[in-house]
Amino acid sequence: MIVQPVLVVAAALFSLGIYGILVRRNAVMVLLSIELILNAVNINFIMFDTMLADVLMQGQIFTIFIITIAAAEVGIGLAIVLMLFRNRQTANINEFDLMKW
Amino acid sequence: MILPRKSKYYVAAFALLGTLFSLAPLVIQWANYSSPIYAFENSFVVDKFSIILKGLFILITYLTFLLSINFIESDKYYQGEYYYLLLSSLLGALIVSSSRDLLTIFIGIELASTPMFLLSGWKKGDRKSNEGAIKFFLLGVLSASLILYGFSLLYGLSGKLVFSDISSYLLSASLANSPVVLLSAILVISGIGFKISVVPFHSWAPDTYEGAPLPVTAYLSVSSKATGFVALIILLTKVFAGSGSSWGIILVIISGLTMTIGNLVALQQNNPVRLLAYSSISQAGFILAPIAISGITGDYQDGIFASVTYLIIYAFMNLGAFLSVHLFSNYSGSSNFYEWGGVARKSPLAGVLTTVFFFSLAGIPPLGGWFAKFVVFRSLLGSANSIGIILGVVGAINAVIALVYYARISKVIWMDELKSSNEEKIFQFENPLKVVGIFTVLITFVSGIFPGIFSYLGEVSSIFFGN
Amino acid sequence: MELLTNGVGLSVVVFFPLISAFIITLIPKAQEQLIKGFALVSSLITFVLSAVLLFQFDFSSADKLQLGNKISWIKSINANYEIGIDGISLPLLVLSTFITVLAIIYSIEHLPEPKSPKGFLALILVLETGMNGTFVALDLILFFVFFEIVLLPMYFMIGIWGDKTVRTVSGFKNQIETRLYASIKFFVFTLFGSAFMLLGFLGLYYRGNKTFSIPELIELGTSGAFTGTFATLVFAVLFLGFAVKVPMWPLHTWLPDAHTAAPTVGSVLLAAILLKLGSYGFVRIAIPILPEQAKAWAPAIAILSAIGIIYGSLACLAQTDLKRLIAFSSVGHMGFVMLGIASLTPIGINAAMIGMVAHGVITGLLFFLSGSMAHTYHTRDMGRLGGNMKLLPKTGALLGFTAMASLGLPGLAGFWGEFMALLGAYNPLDGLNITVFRTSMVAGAIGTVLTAGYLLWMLQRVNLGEPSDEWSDKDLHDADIYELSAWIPLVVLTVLIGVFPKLIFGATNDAVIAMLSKAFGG
Amino acid sequence: MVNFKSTVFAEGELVYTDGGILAEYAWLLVVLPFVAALVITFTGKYLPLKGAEVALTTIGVIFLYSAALMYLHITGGVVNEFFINVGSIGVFDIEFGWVVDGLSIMMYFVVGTVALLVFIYATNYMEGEIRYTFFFTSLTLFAGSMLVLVSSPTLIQILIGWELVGVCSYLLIGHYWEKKDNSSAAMKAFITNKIADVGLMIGIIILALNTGTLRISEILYQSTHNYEKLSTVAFVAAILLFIGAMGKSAQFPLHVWLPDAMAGPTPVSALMHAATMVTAGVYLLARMFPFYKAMAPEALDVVMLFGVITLLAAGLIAVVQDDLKKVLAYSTVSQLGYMVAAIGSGAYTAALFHLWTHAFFKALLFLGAGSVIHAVHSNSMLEMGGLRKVMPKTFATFIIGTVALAGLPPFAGFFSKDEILASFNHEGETTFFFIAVIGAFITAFYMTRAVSLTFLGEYRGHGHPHESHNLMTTPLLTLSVFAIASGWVNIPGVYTGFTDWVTTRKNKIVEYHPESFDLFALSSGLLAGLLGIGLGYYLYQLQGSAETGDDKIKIQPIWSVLENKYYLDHFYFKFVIDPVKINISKAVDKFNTNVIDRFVNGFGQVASLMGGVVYNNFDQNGIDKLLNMSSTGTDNFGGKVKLLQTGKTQQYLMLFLGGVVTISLLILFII
Repeated sequence: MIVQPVLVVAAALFSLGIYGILVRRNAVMVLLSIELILNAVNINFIMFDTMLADVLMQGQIFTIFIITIAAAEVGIGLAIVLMLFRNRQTANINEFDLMKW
Repeated sequence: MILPRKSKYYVAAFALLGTLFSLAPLVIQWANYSSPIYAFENSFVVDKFSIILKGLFILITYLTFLLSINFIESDKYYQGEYYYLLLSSLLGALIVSSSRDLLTIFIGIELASTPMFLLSGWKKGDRKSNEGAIKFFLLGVLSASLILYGFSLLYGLSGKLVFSDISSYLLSASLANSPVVLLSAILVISGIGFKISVVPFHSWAPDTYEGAPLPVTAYLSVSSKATGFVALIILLTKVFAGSGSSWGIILVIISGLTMTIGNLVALQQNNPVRLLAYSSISQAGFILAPIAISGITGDYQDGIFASVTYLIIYAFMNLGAFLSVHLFSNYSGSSNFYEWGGVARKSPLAGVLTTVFFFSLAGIPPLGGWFAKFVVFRSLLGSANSIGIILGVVGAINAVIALVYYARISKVIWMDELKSSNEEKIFQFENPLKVVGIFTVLITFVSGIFPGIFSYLGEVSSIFFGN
Repeated sequence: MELLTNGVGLSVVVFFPLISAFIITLIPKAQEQLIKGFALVSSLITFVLSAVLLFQFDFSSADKLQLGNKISWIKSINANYEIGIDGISLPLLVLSTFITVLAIIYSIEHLPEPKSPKGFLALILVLETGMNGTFVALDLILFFVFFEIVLLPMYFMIGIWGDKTVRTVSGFKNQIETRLYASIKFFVFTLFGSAFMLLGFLGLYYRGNKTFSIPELIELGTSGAFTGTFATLVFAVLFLGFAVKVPMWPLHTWLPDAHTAAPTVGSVLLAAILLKLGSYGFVRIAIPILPEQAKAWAPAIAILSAIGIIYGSLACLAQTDLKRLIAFSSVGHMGFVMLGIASLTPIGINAAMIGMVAHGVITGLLFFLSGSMAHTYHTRDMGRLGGNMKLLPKTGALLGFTAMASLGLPGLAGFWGEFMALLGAYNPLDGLNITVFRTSMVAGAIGTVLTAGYLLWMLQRVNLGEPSDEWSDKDLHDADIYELSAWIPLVVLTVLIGVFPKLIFGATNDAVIAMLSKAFGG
Repeated sequence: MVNFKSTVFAEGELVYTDGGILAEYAWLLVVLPFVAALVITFTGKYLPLKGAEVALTTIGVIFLYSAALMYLHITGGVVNEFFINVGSIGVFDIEFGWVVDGLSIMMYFVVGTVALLVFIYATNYMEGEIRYTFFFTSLTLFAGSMLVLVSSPTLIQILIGWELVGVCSYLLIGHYWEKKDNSSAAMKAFITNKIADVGLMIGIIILALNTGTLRISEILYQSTHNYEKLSTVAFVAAILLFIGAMGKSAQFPLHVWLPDAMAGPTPVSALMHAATMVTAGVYLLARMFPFYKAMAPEALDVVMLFGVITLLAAGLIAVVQDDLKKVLAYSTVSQLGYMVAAIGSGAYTAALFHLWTHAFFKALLFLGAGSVIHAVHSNSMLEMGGLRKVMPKTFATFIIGTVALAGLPPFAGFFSKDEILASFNHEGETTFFFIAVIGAFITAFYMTRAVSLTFLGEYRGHGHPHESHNLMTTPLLTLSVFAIASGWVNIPGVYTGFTDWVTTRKNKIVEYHPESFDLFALSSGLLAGLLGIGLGYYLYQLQGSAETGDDKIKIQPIWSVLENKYYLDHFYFKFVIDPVKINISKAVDKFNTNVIDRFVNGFGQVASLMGGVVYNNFDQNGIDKLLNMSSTGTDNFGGKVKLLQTGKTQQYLMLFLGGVVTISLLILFII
């Protein structure tokens, strides 16, 4: 069974997410790139699960949990972004520097 | 939540009672405790460590509620949700403290932190609050995802989720120091490092603290930090016990940096909340130090003992400090504590409380802080290890530096002249807050004069945990 | 009297002031008289009790630790509530309770601004607990706690009731009120010292099979448990902790500022008792536990003390501020004390003990006088004072007397400390570098001349001569009954100790000899 | 606690009594004055005579007691010493006590007598002066301190008395402290003595540590039985003790304080700075004489040298003084020089004998001078003259004093000075002998000058001076009796009771004592005295008058050198006092504030500065810089730097991940 390529894909997704976090200005996009990371994690879990032929399917269970939590977090995140947007008419995270020192 | 808005204050009363009652089972458990009880395939355990920390979490939450009452009623905030969210965060903390597998602990952490994202942005109209929330949220999620990545690697390596299995597997396969394990350890440390806000994962803390409503900030700086530490302790000693020598060094460096940078930056602050934020960063450095050293020496028991004792004492005095900041900033309406000249004379009680808390944080006997610092130094020097001693010296110097900014506040409120704008204002010190103040100040004194009690808690937790 | 001998008595002496301080905080602000009365009574009770203990104390075995007790305090780190007194700590304990009474008597009518008897007296009593506790503690952690407890009250005394004049401080950009600068400087300096001291204690704890008990550690130390770099480091940090408190040159710079800024009573207590905590620490902890290190460090200490003596006296000659002058004189006098300690001989350390007491009494009185003069004249500038003998005859006469006592006039208390310290320094413990010690002795002897010089010069500028015109129209009040009743006892004590030093030596001698013979094999 | 049976060493052939009750209670001598001083301080103002009566009764008692002791002693030598232990320190017993033997009894008597007369004199002299009561307090205090000193059986008590008399002289010299000069003079006296006391202190320390005791008699015992440990340090100790003596007994070059001390009231000068206090040094040397003799004969030579220098130098200065009291002061210095030199030459008795006679006639002279000054309200002899007629009693007594000082038979000075000269001669110190003779000549000369300037010629002052009150003249008369007769107690070959008095001590005195008159010394001394008087009379009476007398002897530059007292004071101030008081101390203070404090504060500054740096650069926007630095290298990355240089949140994220990366690098590749 092919393991490495999948892991590589996961790693790539992970790095992609990191990249996105660092360069995207729009809060939503940043959020999405974090989702990418989470998905990388998911892929990892599934892959390992199948690779190890885990009878308990722990990896998959874990994945399900992650997906739920990710959903919840996206909800929260969007709520916060919305609130911000309502107050400042922008979702550009780089303009949020009211509090410097 | 179903109650009509006007009768929302029932919620408060209800929440308070609920939290208080939830202490009861703990007491019972403690009373007839024989040996650790495992549940759900060893993924959940009830031992003294968990009992003690659950007690701590519940107490903190209780005090936070007391702090919140007036704040919530002072403005148009959703009460029900507020308490609900705090309580669920508490639930997360409770889960963490007795979780024994990756999934449970992850759920616990998420449950503990996710509500805080919302609470930190609770002051909807306030931009600062929003900003704090978004920063907190983004970093929080990132950290969570890093932790997850680390977990996934662990799982992939061992195919287990329960700590005991993982660690035994790692030991048997002698993978304890393999790059993958170390990498996952790093990811976990960084992820949790965010929650306990140690350098360099601390940057969110000041902003979020400043933005969030004060009770939430207090909760953040005490309870979530404690949760983070608990999670860290569990993971490091249960999973990565074998590779202590490696992460030990890292944590030593981190804690040294954290103490120093936190202190030095705190010297610069004029906003009390930010000051407390940085102070709690440097305190985190102190709490981290014993664990770090225990990683190097392998004497986890001692490390846990010191850290837990510190945590318990720190929790209360820090809450108290936030309380006094809350009081004075409400009173003077200024978030620059240099404006607080002589306010202590308006309310000596508040003044005394403030003094006690801040000097306790500075670690001056007979206030609790000294013993917290003391146990840390004790375990550092006890390591009889040059790194430990160096870290101890760094800590000692930091303790002195810290004094400067802690003393500054009480200097301002006692020694400076009362501002004319504050002359006629009357000082509000609501009863719930009084309760919090008295309670925390009592604990602070007791923990300083009879530290035996607290060190005992720390000790038993360490004994029953470090097996 | 079972209760007195089984440690309860001592504990009461230590904690009664603290309790009374707490009670005072409960008394409403309005009832000033009640507050003052209560404070006075409680301090008196404490003093009387300590006097009773004085009679319970068995002088025939003054080298044994007596009237003490040992109960578990912090089990997990094996720190115990272990107390007791011997000939070394007894005089200092009584002195501290005594001075506190006088301080409170003085404060009854002469509260510094802002007048708030409640806080001030409460702080004094808390301070007393710290001081008494330090002298009875026989457990390093207990000692540390008490040693630190004194910081907070003194910090607030200086900071709140201190001197409000604004001055420029070298190295600071903008001006700062003396009291603020002085208070934080005092605090940070001392904490700096004691933070390291604590590390030293912990070092001893781990090498000395996990005990904090001073007697046990002494046993271990004298049986050579602590050696090598470890011991050197530990002694170094202990030295740091104690030397800051003494203060020894060059760690003394917090002292002049603190004294100048502190309110009268504050500087009295600071000079009379707090400085002694450091030198007491040397005698009680550093030397007996680490005798070999003490031996190794003794020459350095002697040199520093000699420098301190000369330096302090010279600095005095340059002062224009009365209180600052007296503060610097403390540096010189404590130099003699430390010189005596450094000699590590029974003579030297006895000299140090009597020196501590004498300095406490005399300099305390000097600060009382200078403080009340500063209060009367609203200035401490000796250029403007003068003819004090004419304006305030009583105060002036007492000032003259005290100055004479302070310059080590034989027949008064100050003499024994200086002379015996020199005597000890001439023949230090065998194996110590004779040359160093004799040189320091000569330096000390020259110091006595300088001391006489600046004190007489001070008298000439303050007491003698014709008063300047600016005072002619003001109505200046000479010492009132409260002041006199606070001062006269000190005068009497000065004379008594001067003509009959046995009052101190009777207690200390055996203890000191026993301690040294244990440390250095007699 | 009192130790009656103190270890008596089998020395001295004579069998001594222990003095019985009288000796036992001799402590009263010491204690009474202090009690009296207290009484005067607190009750003085309310008494009819403002406290004088208390002082007088006290001193009267002391006089009687000392007289009784004297009688007891003459009838049968008394030697006894009593110790009170006031504390043990290490091996040392710190003991006070009192010694009753020939030497001390002689001193008791001198102090008692002179003090009594001076007190009586002062009651009138000080009448109406400010601080009348305080004056008597400190005078009584002084008497007490002096008795502490002379009654001391231990070195420590000597030191105590030593400094106490110093303080009393400080108080009394500065009696008129409204004038800065007076208080400065007082300070000068105190400091000069203090400097000398350093010597004494160290000397005592050395002796104590090398003999293991502070008891004088035991130290002397050890020295006469040449203990090894003591002999090694003997010379140093001896010199140090002598330095102490130089201070009190105003030996060159530490004599500078004595002339200034004349700022005090005249009775003070008479009692302290002529009769008693200044002889403390001589007393100390005498007390320790066996030690010097047995262990440090070289030191004795040094002592003698300084003594001789002093007697000549001071005498010369006395010639040029215009202030009557200053003349007497320098004469005192010079006479003290005689005594010290005598001790140095090993003539123990001679020195004490001169101390004894000198005490009386010098006190007489001072009191006479005081009476004159009281009358003319000036110290300067240029404003006197011709007082012979108006003040007959004063004149007569003054003349007696002068002759006694000049050393003409049968007056007291003749015998004592002759004995000193004789012992010089016997020791073969020819040079010193002749210097001493010249000294005698100078003494006679300046005294004649003083007399003629004061009493002969015409009155040059203002007002109408008149004879003083009986209370002042009676002491003069009494003293003049002593000035005549006190010499007769020690006439070689006739009656040498004095020798027996002062040599009856616990420790045997080995010294030279002339059995008969040494005619050579006698004649040369006498001749010198006569010549001096003759020359003085010739210059100031026969040749011209008192006014023009000085012109004849104004030989430059010697005259100005003498007028400036050999520039000693200039030297001290220019090179010792001012540098210390002004330059060095200022420098130290500067050092304190500007170096140490600056360092300390600087530390704090640095801390907060670092805080600022960390805060601004690292904590808040350091990441940009960090990226700049890391990125400038590579272009493709540099392009994105622009995108990366963004606001806060992303910096935080960046920092976060940067942290992770660094840690991973650390842990994976370094550790």
